[in-house]
Amino acid sequence: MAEMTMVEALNHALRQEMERDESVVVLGEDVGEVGGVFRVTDGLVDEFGEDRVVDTPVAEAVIVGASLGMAVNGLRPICEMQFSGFSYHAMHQIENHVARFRWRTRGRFPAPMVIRMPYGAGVRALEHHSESREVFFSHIPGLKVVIPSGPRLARSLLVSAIRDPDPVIFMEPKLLYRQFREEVPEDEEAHPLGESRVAREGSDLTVVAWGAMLPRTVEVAEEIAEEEGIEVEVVDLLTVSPLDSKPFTESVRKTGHAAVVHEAQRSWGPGGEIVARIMEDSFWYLEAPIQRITAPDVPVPFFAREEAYLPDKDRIRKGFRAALEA
Amino acid sequence: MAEMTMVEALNHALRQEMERDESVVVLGEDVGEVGGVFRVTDGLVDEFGEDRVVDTPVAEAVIVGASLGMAVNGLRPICEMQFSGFSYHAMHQIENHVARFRWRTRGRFPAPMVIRMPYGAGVRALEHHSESREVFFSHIPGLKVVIPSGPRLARSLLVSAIRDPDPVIFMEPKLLYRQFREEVPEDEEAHPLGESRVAREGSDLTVVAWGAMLPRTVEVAEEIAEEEGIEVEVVDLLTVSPLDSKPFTESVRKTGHAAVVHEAQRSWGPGGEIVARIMEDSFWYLEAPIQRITAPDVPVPFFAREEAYLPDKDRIRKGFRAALEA
Amino acid sequence: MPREEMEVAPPLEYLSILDEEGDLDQELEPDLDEEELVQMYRTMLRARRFDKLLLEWQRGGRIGTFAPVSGQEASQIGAMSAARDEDWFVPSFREIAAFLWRGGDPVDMTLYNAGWNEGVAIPEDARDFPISIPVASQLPLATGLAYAIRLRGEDDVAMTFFGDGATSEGDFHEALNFAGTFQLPVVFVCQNNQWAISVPRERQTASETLAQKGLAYGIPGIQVDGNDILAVRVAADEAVKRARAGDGPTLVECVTYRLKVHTTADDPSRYRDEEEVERWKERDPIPRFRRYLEKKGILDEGEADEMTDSVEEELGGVWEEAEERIETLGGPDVMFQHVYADLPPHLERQRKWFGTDEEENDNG
Amino acid sequence: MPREEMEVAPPLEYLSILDEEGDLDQELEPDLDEEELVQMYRTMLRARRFDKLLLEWQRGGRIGTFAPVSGQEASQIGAMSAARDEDWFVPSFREIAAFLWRGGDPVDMTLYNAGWNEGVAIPEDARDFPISIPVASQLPLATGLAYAIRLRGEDDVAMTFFGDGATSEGDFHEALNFAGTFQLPVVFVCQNNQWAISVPRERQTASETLAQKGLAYGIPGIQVDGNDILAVRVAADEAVKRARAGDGPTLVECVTYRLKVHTTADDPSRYRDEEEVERWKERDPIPRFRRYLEKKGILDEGEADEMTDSVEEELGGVWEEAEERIETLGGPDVMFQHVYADLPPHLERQRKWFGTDEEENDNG
Ligand SMILES: Cc1ncc(C[n+]2csc(CCOP(=O)(O)OP(=O)(O)O)c2C)c(N)n1
Ligand SMILES: Cc1ncc(C[n+]2csc(CCOP(=O)(O)OP(=O)(O)O)c2C)c(N)n1
Ligand SMILES: [Mg+2]
Ligand SMILES: [Mg+2]
Repeated sequence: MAEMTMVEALNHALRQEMERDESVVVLGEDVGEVGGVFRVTDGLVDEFGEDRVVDTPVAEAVIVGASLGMAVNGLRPICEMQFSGFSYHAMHQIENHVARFRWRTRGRFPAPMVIRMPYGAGVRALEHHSESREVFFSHIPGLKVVIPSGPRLARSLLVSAIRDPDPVIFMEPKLLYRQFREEVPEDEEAHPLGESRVAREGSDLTVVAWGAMLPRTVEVAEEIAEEEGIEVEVVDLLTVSPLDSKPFTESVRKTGHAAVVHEAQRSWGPGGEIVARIMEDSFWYLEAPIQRITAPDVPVPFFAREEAYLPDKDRIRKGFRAALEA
Repeated sequence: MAEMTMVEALNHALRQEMERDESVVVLGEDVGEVGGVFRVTDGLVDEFGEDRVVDTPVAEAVIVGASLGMAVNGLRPICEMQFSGFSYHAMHQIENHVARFRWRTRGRFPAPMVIRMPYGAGVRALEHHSESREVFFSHIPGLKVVIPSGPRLARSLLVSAIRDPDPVIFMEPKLLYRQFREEVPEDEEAHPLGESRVAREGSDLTVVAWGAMLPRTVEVAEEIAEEEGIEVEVVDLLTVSPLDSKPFTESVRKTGHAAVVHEAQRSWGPGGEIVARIMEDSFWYLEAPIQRITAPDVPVPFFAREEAYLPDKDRIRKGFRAALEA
Repeated sequence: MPREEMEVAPPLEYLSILDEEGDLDQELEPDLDEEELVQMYRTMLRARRFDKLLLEWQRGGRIGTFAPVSGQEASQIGAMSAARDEDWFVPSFREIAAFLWRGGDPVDMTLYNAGWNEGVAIPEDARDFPISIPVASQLPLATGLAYAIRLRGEDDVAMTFFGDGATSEGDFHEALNFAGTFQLPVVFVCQNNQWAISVPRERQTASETLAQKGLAYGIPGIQVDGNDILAVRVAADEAVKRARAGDGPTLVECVTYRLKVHTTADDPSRYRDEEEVERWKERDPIPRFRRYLEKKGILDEGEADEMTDSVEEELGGVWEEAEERIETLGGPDVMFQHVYADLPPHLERQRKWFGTDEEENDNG
Repeated sequence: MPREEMEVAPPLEYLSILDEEGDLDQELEPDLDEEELVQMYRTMLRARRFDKLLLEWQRGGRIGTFAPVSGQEASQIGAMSAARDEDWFVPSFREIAAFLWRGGDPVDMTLYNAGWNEGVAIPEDARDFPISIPVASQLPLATGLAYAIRLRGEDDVAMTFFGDGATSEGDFHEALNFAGTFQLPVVFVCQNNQWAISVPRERQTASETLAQKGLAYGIPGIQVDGNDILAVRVAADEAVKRARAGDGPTLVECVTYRLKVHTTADDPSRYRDEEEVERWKERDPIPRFRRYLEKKGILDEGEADEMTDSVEEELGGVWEEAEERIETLGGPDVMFQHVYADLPPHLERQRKWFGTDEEENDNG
C-alpha cells in the first residue's frame, strides 16, 4: 500500500492495465514525454514506447474518432482530452459514433474505449478550463460516465472503465488531483461501474454528490453531526450514467429530506435528474422540498472569483438547513 | 392573413426581417438555390442575392464561428444547421465562443445571432436526423433556446430571436413543419422571448410540453376533458432557456398534479429541470409525484420504430393518469 | 536571404487510361485478371440496377430516403476492388456499389433503407463499416483502424470513401493530418461527384483540385478520371500497395458525377441544368467499360446483354425477401438491443413498457 | 489519357531579408518610415520586458498561468504593424507583443492574468478580440468578421494569429476553406514557434512547411523567417494589400521560436534540449533588429540602451497600478454581468445570493 494523490493513483491504474493487457494504448495531446499536463500519464512512454503512448496532433475530433477505430480493431484506447472544455471539439464523434457504435453495428463492433478528461473549477486555471458538463455526456445513451471522488476510487474505477465493454467518459475532478492522498493498494482493485456508494451513513438528510463536491459535502456532514447532532447520509454517485439511483432514493425513504450538491451550473444541470428520481421513487416519503446546491447559471468566472462560484462549505451547509426545514 | 405551414411561416419571418433590416443575412448548407432541404429559406436568394443568402461549404464549425464574427461586425446572421444532429460539429464554437462572447468581452462585442436547426423525430428521416437535445444548449449560460409549437408562434418567435441582442438557438420541430396550417398575419408579430404560455387552461393537472409534443399533449387534454371531465392545464415553454417557470409552478399550486412531456431521452433530460422547478416552488401543493412522459434512454431507432420511440397519445394519456393518482 | 518559390513534395498526379470512347492508353493499361474484370463489370451492373430498384421502392413508399450511386460505379468499384477482403471498408452513405463489391447483401441494405436497424447487421467475417451519415465523420475512424493495424505490424489497409463536400469538414482535415503524421495505412478515396447537394464543386473550395489537398498533410495526391474504372483501379492499387508497405496514406480524387438526385428528398432541377447531366451521361462509366471488355474480347455483345438480364433477375427477388424478413423482425423493444453490452437496470425497466402492459412511468 | 504531374497554383514562397548577423538583402528591404521602425523596436522591447515581469509575478503567485511571448516579437509585431487601427486583431493566447502594438494596456492584461474578468474590457474604439484559449477557434471568427467587411464593401482586414499546433485543428481547415471560397479579406498569421506544448513541429504534421497548407484552399502561402521583422512585415504588407484589394486571404507562416515555457504550468526540460534553445537564442529577433537600426543610423547605441531603460521604467509601475485597480473591482456578483443583455429573472434571483444574505435556494 502506498499513499497516493489522485494523479498518482490514475497513473498507477494506467501502468498496471498497460502491463496486464498489451492492447491498451494511451493517446492525446502531450501524453508522452511530458506525461500529460497534469502528469497523469507520467513515465508511461518510457515504459511502453511511443506507439502505445501516443502524442497526437492538436485535434480532438480525430483523437476521439481514431480511438474508436482502434477500439473496433482490437485495441483498448484510453484517450485524453487535455481539458473537458475542449471535448466539445469532439462532441460530434462522441455523439454520432462513439456512443452508438455497438448499436450502429448490431453488436458487431463494440467500442471499448475510455475518454479521460480533467474537469471542474478550483485550480486557478484559464478560461474554458473549469466547466462541469457531465450532463452532456450523461444524456447520450450508450455512454457510461464515471466521476471519482478520491484517489483510491479513481484508480479502481479507471481499471473498470478500461476493462468495460462500452465507451466510458471518465471525468477527473482536477481540484482533487493533488488535494489529498489515500492508501492505494498495489494489488488489483476494480470498483464496478454502475454502482453508487454511501460515503457516509446518516438518518436525517440524504445528500447526493460526486467529484470535487463530495469531500466538502462529507466534511460539512461531519461538522453538522458534531455541532448539531444532525446525521447526513451522503451518496457518492461514482457512475453518473447509467445512474444507480436506489441508494439515494431508498435513503430518502429513511430520512424524508434530500439535497444534491453539484458544481455544474444549476439550470438543466445534473441536479434535475436527481430530484426527478427521488420524486418518482420516494415522493411519498418527502417531508420537505429537495434542495439543489449548485453553481449559478453563469460562465465560470476567471479564477479570482471562482471560489465564489463553486458551492463552498458555507453554501452547502445553508442548503442542508433548507432541506431539513419541514 | 394567410394559412401557413410552419415552414412557410418561418420563411415569412425571414423574408420580412431581411426586408426590414439589411444587416440580416442567412447562411448554411444549401440555403440558397435549393432553399434549404426543408425549404425554410425558399426564394430568399432570388430576392436578397447570394451575398445575403449564403450557401456555405459543408463545415458546421465555421458556419457558426463565422456567424459570430459577422454578428460582432454589424451583421445579424441567421445560420442553419441542416439538422440538429450535425450541430455537435459546432458545439465547441457554441460553447467556447457564441454563448459567452458578450461576457468574454465585457459587453463590448455582443453576439446577436440565431442558429436555426430542425430537430426531433417522426418524419422517417435517416440516422442522426431525429435527436432532441435541447438540454445541451439550455445548460449553457448565455444562450437562449427557443422551440415553437406551431406556425404562428414559429414566425413570431423567430422575429424576436432575430432582433434579440443575444445568441438564440432556434430549434424547429420538423415533425410540425408541415403537419398543420395556421393563420399567420401579414403584419409584424413578435412573441417576446423568455415567456412561456398557457396553451390550454385547466384545474386538475398541470402539464408542461413544447415543440412537437405540444399539439399531441393538447389533443390528449381535449380528449380527456370530453371523455372524463378532467381539465388539464397545458403550459407551452416556447423559450426553453432562460426558463420561465412561473406559469407552470403556479399552475401546480392550483392543480396539485403535474407531468412533463418531452421527446428527448429521459435520463438527464429536460424533464428533470421541470420537476426540480416545481419541487422548489410548489412542493407543498403537490398531491402526487410528477410524471415524466418521455422517450426511452436509447438512440432514436431507425424510422420503422420511431413512432414507438416517441411518446404518443396513448403514453401521454397513461402518464396523465399516473400523475392524477393521489 | 532570398525570396524564392518553394517546391512542394510529395507528388501530385493526374491519371486517365480509358477515354470516353473506350480508347485505351496501352502503356498505362493494368494487367488484370479477366475473371476479375468481368466481376467488376457485373458489379457495376448490379449497382446500377439496384439503384433503380431502390428508387422505385422509395417512390412507392416502401423505403425511406436514400442516396443513389448511379454514375459513380467505376469510382467505387475501381477503388474497392484494389483491396483484399481483410482490408477495412469504411463508407460514407452513397457506397452502394462498393458495398456490393464487398459481398454485401442487398436484402440487408433494403431493410436498412426501409428503416429497420437489423439492416446494418454485419457478417461476422466482414470488415465493413456501417453507412456513415455525418459527412466526413468516418475518416477519423478509418484512421484509427489503420493505427491499430500499424501498431500490430499487420499489413491490412483501411479504405475510406467520402464526397467532395466532405473535404470541407474539420474531420477530413484532422484525419488526413493524423494519418500523415503517423504514416498510417489508409487510402482516402474522394468521390468528387461535382455536387454536395446543391453546392457545386467550385463553390465548395477554391482549391483547383481536391487531390492537392493531400499536400497539406505531406500525403501524395492523385486525381483520376473517376468514370474510367481502369484509372481508378491503378491509382487505388498503388495507394493500397503504398499503405501495405508501410509508406503511408494516399488521397485519391475520383472525378465523377452524380447522375441522379442527391437523395430521394432532393430536387436537383432547382439547382442544376439537365444539360450538364446529359453531358456526363455521355461519360457513363458502364458503357465505356463494356466497350473495353468487348474490344479486348473478354465479353461479346451477347454475353454482355445476358449479364444485364441475369443481374436483373438476381435482384428481382430482393424486395420480396426483404418483406419476408421484415415479418420476422422483433417489436419496438428491439430498440433496446445493443445500446450497452448489458442492459443497465433502468433500461431493463424502460424496456418493459414496450414489451408488456406495465405502467409507463416505472421510475425508469 | 495521360499520366502526368500536376502543377499547383497559387504561389508558395519563402522570404528572408535580414539575416542573423543583421545583414540585409537590400533589394528586398522595405521602405519603412524611420519613426515606425523605432516604434516597432520599442514595442519589441516592451513585449520582452513585460513578459519578464509577468513571469516574475507568476512565480511570485500574483498572477495565474500565462503564455510568454519571448522570441516571437518580430513575428507578431512585423505582422501586426502591417494592419491599420481599423483592421481587426484576432489573437490566440500568446499575442502579448501584437497586443502591445495595438495599444493594449498592460494593466488590463495584468488584471486578466490575475484572474479578473475586468481585464478583458476592450476600449470602445479598439477592434481587438479577446485572448482565445481554445486552439484555432478564433479563425472562424476572423473569417466572419471578414465576411461582414466584404458584404459591406469596406476595405478593412481581419488579421488572426495562431500557432503551429493550431494548424491541426478542424477549425483551421474550415476557416481557411471558407475564407478561400469567398475570397475574404483575412490574413492568417501562423506563429510557427516549433512546439505545441511538448510536441515538435515535425510531429504535428507531415507537411514540410505550414505555408503549403494554403494550397489546399487555393490560398497563397508564404513562409518567412519569423525572427526577421522586415521579412515578416513585407509578407504581411503584401497579404494585407491583397486582402484590402479584394483578392482574398493569405497564409503567412512565420518560422520562429518559443524561447520560454509553453505556459507557466509547463516544464520544457522534460521534452526539449537546452541546446536547441541556445541555438535559437542566437537568432533572437531583438538584437538582430537593433543591429539593423544601428547600421542604418536610425538608433545609435546610446539611444538603444536608453530605450531599454525607458521601457523598463514605463512598465515598472504596472503591478502597482493593477493592484490599485483590483481594489476597486466589484465583488463576486460581477460574475452575473454581461451574461445576457438583460439579466433574466432567474439570474436576478441567483445574483442576490451573492449580494445579500438571502437564503441560497431561492428557487433560482
Ligand atoms: C456533418 C454533416 N453535415 C451536413 C450533413 C447533411 N448532408 C448530407 S449529404 C451532404 C452533402 C455531402 O456532399 P458530398 O460530400 O459531396 O457527398 P455526396 O452527397 O455528393 O456523395 C450534406 C451537407 C450531414 N449529413 N452531415
Ligand atoms: C482546442 C484546444 N485543445 C487543446 C488545448 C490545450 N493547449 C493549449 S496550447 C496548446 C498547444 C498549442 O500549440 P501552438 O498552436 O503551436 O501554439 P503555441 O502554444 O506554440 O503558441 C494546447 C494543446 C487548447 N487550449 N485548445
Ligand atoms: Mg459530392
Ligand atoms: Mg507552437
